[in-house]
Amino acid sequence: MPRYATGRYTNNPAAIRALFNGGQVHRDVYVDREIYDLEMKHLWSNTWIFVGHDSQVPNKGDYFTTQIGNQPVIMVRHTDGEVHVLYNRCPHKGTKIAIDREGNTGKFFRCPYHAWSFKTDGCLLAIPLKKGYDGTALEGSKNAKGMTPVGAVHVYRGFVFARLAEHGISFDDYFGGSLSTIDNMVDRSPAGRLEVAGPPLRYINNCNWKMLVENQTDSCHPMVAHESSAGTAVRLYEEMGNPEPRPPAMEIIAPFMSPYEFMEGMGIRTWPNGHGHTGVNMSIHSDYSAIPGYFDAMTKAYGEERAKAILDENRHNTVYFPSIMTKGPIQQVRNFIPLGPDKTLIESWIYRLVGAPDMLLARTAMYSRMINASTSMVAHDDTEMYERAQEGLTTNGLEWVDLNRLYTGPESYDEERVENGTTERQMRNQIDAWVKFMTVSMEAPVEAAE
Amino acid sequence: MPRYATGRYTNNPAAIRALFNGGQVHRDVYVDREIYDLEMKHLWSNTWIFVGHDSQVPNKGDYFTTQIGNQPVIMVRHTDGEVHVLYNRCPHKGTKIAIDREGNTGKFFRCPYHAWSFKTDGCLLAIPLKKGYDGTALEGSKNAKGMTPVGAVHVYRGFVFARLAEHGISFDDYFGGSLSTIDNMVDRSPAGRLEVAGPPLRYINNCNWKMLVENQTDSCHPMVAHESSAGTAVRLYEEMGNPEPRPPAMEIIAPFMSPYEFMEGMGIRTWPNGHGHTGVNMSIHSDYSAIPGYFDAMTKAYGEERAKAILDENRHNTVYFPSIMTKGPIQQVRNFIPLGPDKTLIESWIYRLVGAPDMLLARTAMYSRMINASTSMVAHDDTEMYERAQEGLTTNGLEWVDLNRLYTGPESYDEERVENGTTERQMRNQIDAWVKFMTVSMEAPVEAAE
Amino acid sequence: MPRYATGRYTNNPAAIRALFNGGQVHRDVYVDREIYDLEMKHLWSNTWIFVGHDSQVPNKGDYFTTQIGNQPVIMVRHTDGEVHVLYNRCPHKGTKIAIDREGNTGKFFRCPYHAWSFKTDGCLLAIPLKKGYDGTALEGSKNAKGMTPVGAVHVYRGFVFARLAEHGISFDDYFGGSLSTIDNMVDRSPAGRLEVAGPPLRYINNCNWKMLVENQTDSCHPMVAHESSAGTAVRLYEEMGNPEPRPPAMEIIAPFMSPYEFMEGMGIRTWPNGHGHTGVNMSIHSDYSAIPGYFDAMTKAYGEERAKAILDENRHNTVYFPSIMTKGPIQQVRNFIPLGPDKTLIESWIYRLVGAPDMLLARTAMYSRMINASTSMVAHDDTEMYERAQEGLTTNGLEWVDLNRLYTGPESYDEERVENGTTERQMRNQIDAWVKFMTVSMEAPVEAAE
Amino acid sequence: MSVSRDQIIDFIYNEARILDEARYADWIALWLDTGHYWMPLDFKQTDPHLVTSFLYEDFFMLRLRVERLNGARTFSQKPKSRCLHVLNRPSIDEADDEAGRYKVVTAMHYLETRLDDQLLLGVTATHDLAVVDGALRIANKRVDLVNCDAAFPNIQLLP
Amino acid sequence: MSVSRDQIIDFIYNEARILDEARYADWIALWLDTGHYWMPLDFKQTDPHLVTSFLYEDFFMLRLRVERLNGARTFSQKPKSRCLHVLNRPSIDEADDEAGRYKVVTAMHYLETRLDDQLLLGVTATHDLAVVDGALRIANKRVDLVNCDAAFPNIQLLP
Amino acid sequence: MSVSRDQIIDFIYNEARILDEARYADWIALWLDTGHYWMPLDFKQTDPHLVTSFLYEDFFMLRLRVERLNGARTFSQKPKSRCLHVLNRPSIDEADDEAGRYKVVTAMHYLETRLDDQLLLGVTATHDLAVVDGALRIANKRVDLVNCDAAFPNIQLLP
Ligand code: FES
Ligand code: FES
Ligand code: FES
Ligand SMILES: [Fe+3]
Ligand SMILES: [Fe+3]
Ligand SMILES: [Fe+3]
Repeated sequence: MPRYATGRYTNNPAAIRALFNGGQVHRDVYVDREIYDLEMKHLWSNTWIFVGHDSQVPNKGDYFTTQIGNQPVIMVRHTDGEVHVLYNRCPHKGTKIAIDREGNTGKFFRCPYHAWSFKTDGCLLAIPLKKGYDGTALEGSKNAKGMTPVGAVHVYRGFVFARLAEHGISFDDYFGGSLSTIDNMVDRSPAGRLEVAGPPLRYINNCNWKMLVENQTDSCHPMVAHESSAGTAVRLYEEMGNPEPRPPAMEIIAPFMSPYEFMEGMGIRTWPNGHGHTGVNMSIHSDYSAIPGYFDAMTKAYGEERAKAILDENRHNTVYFPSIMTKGPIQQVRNFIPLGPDKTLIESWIYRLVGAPDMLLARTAMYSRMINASTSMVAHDDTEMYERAQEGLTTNGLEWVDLNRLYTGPESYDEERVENGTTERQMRNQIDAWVKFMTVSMEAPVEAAE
Repeated sequence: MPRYATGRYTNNPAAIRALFNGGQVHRDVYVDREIYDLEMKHLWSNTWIFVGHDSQVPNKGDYFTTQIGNQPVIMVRHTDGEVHVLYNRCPHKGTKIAIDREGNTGKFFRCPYHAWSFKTDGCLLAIPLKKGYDGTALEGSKNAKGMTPVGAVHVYRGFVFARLAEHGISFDDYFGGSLSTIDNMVDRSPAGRLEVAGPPLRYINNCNWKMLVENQTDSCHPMVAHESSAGTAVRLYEEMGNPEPRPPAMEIIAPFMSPYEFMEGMGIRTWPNGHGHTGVNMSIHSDYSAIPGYFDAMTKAYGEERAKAILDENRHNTVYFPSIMTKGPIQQVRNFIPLGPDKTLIESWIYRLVGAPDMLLARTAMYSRMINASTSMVAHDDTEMYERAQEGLTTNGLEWVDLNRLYTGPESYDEERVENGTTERQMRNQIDAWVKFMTVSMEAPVEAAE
Repeated sequence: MPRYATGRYTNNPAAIRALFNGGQVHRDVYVDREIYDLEMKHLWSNTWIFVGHDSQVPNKGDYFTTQIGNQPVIMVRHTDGEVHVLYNRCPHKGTKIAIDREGNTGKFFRCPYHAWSFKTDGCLLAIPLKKGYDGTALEGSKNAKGMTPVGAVHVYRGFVFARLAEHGISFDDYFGGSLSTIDNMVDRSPAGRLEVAGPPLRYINNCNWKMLVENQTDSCHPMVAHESSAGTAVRLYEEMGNPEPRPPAMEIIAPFMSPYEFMEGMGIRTWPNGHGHTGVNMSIHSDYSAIPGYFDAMTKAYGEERAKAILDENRHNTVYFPSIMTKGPIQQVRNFIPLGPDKTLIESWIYRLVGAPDMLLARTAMYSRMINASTSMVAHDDTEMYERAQEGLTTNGLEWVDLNRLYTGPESYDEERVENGTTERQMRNQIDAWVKFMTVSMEAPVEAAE
Repeated sequence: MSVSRDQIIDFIYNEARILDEARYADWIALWLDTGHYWMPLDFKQTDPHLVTSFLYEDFFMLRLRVERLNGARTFSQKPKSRCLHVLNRPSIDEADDEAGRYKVVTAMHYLETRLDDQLLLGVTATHDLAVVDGALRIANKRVDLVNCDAAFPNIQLLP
Repeated sequence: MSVSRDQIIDFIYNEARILDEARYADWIALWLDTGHYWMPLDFKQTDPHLVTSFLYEDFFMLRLRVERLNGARTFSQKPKSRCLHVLNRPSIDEADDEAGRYKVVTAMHYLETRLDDQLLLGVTATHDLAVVDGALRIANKRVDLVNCDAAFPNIQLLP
Repeated sequence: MSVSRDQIIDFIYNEARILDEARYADWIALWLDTGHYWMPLDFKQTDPHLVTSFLYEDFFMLRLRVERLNGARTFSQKPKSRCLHVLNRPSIDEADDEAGRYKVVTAMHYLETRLDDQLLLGVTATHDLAVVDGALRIANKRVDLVNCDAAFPNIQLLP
């Protein structure tokens, strides 16, 4: 692919659509610089993106800095108790208001350059020597409003999502039934509440963000790519004569060796707009050992039947396209932050089930470091594949990526579907949504403006 | 902004003009790659850029290598005693003739690759096996002339400036009255001469060069951005019980805490073509302690009245747009060398006042390391702002930078003006000149040629 | 030059041709990003590029990973004993099949991500859960064929070359008489066979690949650029009183100080399509001391007359445009791998003359480390020139590189010619071929397709 | 059951060398099987359980890790990574000769390379050493990254 | 009033550790209030006054510097930088046991990090140590950057 | 004709410092004129002759190298490079006091800079030292790059 933009895709929805033929995707989707820039401008502006969890900002004035796509933003708890998401940019000369990962700013933000100050909802509060602006064009300009809020914010059971675009699809229409995974994760707290536990694991993969997102529901890779870690664990454990109690690694890592039959039976569910999950019927999380006292707490909170129902749900990975993957049995969110066509930052957060025994959080913490860190053997397996693919896709012998597994004809992604756990339907579902939200705003007047 | 050029600005003066509306500047001016490349091609070619000081090359054959915009050049003292500025490029295959920061090349330059040699005015001197070029097209080609000199060179009281473009505004028309600051700086030498003192402090800021240039006359930031250094110094000194003699830091750093009233009264003067200075009536340099023997030396040289007049001038920062900032009371030049839209190299030079006591040079040296180095606390304060702004400007919530302070209506920058010390008029003056010299050559035939 | 593409050259053969006027070359050929990308797409696809030596993959399943231009490929010995060259890219999701520099893959390649497997000629062998693709569009797609082979492969006396483009000039037509150098190098083995000896020296030069290729026949630079190493060696040896036996350095490095007369008499031969060599009549390799037992072995193998003929050939550097330089007397290949317009990876291989005394290999190994390594003094001399030129060419004072030496009028490069050893004809020959293979495919329908 | 100051310092240098030379069996042999290798995520982290970490490896995980490094299908180690430690002089912060327990703190710069990539990490290692049968063993090892809150690419070997 | 070779070496290692652990009050306490911390700009610079430097800090400046690092409005340290020194073995070049003055030269690699940025500097530190009331103190410290003529980004902490 | 452990260690540190200070005449004087400076190309390379290397320099080449570094027309050293070694504590792997031969292994991080460029290399040096006339000399020196198979820019000075 050319390393410079030929303007082949800008304002060209037809060219974008031509990148997906139903079963195969053109490699430009993963490697092209112009496509990446258009993703930032369209896809990541028109969709609902994960920002953080409201327990990261429990008190008024608490803030957290992150980015939505390539846009630096601040998530802050306003004096009215609401969570706001503001562009991290001073309306005077553009200075980032805060770059600490988190902190408390009190009743207002104060720009460190010339001390313009803003309420925690972004509204301009004060300017030193304000009289210097009397009768100037600042008054009435957008800059005078203060720090610009993003297009829309929605907090769902503690999880904060935002849409950069001022107008677009609503939160409920966008996520629809997929929210059931978040429900299940939160319901697993006897108090019906999660709390963030510590900072996220942060790691860099030198690949396109979609390679990570597609991998989340890729049920045909674990027994192959993870043989080095999971397979070796199983062998080692046997060589030791299967001692009890099993080392935790056997509970967390060994299931990655589950056979194809298991993966097929596990099932995959897809929802409209690119969302979906693996582990409909059971998952590699199904056999986790019971934690003393937990079921009692759940029963006390929900009654036995409901408690059972909540805990019987064993979803594996749920993708909230495009930005995160989350789980039910493990209270984790993996946040995919694009840094370039071939560079992605992953932040892996874990949460405490309020009212549940510490051991559940300990297991989540263990899962997270065993599977997600820069130092995780399982992550080494995956990263190796992503980065090899990013380089492999630059070859010109073949220009298409294949997603045909169990694709026997035209599919509608507007309906929720459950299929064989080895289908690549969820990957197709993502690309279908990708095309939709890349093109929906492509000819809107806002374009002309720029 | 797009990371690739959409060709929105190339040969499009109207689009360039649209980036400045009088009170606000579009962020593309600071972050866009195409704009940056056009700056190198137009603005930095059409204007007079600081190259160095002739005391860096006192003897025939002495040379100094630097760059004008993104163009590597050599400043050299020719055998006739004149200072020449040549592109650092061999006409044979392009080899840089010298990359030592400075040296003496004797009577001629010799290319290290195939030994073509050139007089110190660039003229081709000799080629080994010259007969190999008899009857070839080298003869008569521009390459046969030797090392190409830049468009024009002017030495003003020791300071060497150059214009890359062959034709364009003259030195005097370009700088006009602004030269009075250089005059004052040099007049402060009883001998009326400066001498460079040591190598420059060199530091990298990850921001656009204009953020540094604008900051030079930004009188509303010190008491805010430098509170951490200047404010702490004041507090610390008080805690110590204001001991005498004051630590030098109190003379150099503490004044950065001067109140708004002081800044307002200080005044700002602007000259046409983007030049201007702070400290018309007084400045943070006003209260520097007297240096024993200096006034006597000045009086001996100039007579008491004139000496007083020279020393009563206490200008703070003078911007010679676009490339440098200099001072009177402190013999320093801060040279802004653009390395990219978001990367700037700053070289901070200091000079000795020939005939004056060493203590003045010592103070200038102290000022330079306390305020300018990579290791300077005051510089840490500023750099943090520039780099935060560079990142903040990539947000799409607001596309304009505000320069409206004390801008109450259309201004003419063609006249010299003195205003309230807190106005942003000088920043507007710079952007006005920026538009002028970005567009003046935009439709010239030379364009078509490329 | 603009750092972004203005689309000045894409699909514009006239603009490409305008970059060479017979005696001078426009600097865009060396520094422009768009030109570089077009080189990868056209020049490096339409020409025959060095891949490796078949002794690197002696056994079935042996493979070696490298790149052709910017395309990652695998050279592998297939089960039928033939050497194949495949794009290093899995047809499923693009994963590189192998990134070990070399290894043995047995009877088939297996992708590490989902275990698709391929015969060593690239043909798809198996897919786990194959039934998942029944009736899908994978069948019949190019992906179903397996790993894509490059356009064409040719093994000449052990040296493996490939052409990425499916159609184009044949191997014989492309190299023609230039193959005589490879013949001589291989004939120097009594067994008529070479064997690779160890891994290559790998070094990075921050310059365009053509600066290295042009330097290979640049006979006017050694006595100048290498004076620091060769000249110092000669002086040092004299100071020591010319002791015998001579230090090896005197045999290897000292000849770089040979005078212009020697270089002129040495002669240069050019062949069509950009190939050529220095050292027609004699070379800096001529005076290498005889190795005991070698001539006997040669005579036994070839008869005395033929043996003499082979060893009397003392060619210096032969360029097989665009990718390698090789020698006869020294069994070495220098492989130029472009990494960007201003970055080149050089891999320097050495080979054993099968049946010849070890001392010849020892001398080749010595030559290689003394002349080619990142740690070689001689290489330091050259690299300094290339990298200075890369930067010097960005200056706008002169836009053309001069290749006029002994160019007295229109030349035909379609005929083999021998000329004065100091001519730059071979460099012109290369640029002539560059234009030819840059433009030959420029308007082919394949363009439209992309 | 005490050991000399030099023996302790030598032990620390020796462990680093064993890792640099990829002598993993020897390395495992340095450990007590009750030990943990802890690389905290949070600055000055105190709890290895309820806040996650880069590493908190029990003896099984450590064995798994070194086993994996040499596995035939460990694709992320084809080709292999290599590392080189350069240690500041170790400091024996606590010494209980009675109990034969020692706490040693060592700042080091850790270089890990693979193919053309190279990663430099600044780390501080804290070793809990125990004398068992007269020989020093690693009871626990904590490794703090100076920039623990930064984002990292793969770190495949062990500082 | 002399001290042992080991005490001197320990002092140098200890100072580096104090800086790495950001124990600035302790660090200031190591200094004689007449001392200067000098980081020359020029290669082999001899004059700290008439040629400028990266640093030529008197006691007031050093105190100001460490005060500032913890200031509530020190924006360039929100978030904070961290550093890690790895020292070559210090060399005691001059020892005057009479006067209790020692000159110690130490090559080191200095790593400074903030957020996702990391800077590696090669420096040579020259300590003038003085024994005062039986304790070693820093009379003067000179730090030479191996590439003093290079351009640097912010260096906010102290090698 | 034996020497103390400390003398050997001091010798290694001293050689690195001599290189850092570009005292090349002193450095040459450390060598026996029969010695070779070997920097292998291949990982764990055993043969310096039939496989090429980065360096396999006899005494003449070493003298040529240091001569060249100061040459008036050594353009690649105008301006000059500088380097700084930081050594792990050297380990005396073999000591034959009878013969006065010692084998010392030292891991180190080597920084080489020129203008605004900086290169960091991880290397392991193996010194063969010999006692001649009571003084230690370098009989041979081997330097292994941790990433010997990587591609490098110019390395102009000596680790
Ligand atoms: S940039 Fe924020 S107040 Fe000026
Ligand atoms: S490049 Fe300068 S003489 Fe050839
Ligand atoms: S990517 Fe190769 S098998 Fe899936
Ligand atoms: Fe996986
Ligand atoms: Fe400031
Ligand atoms: Fe050469």
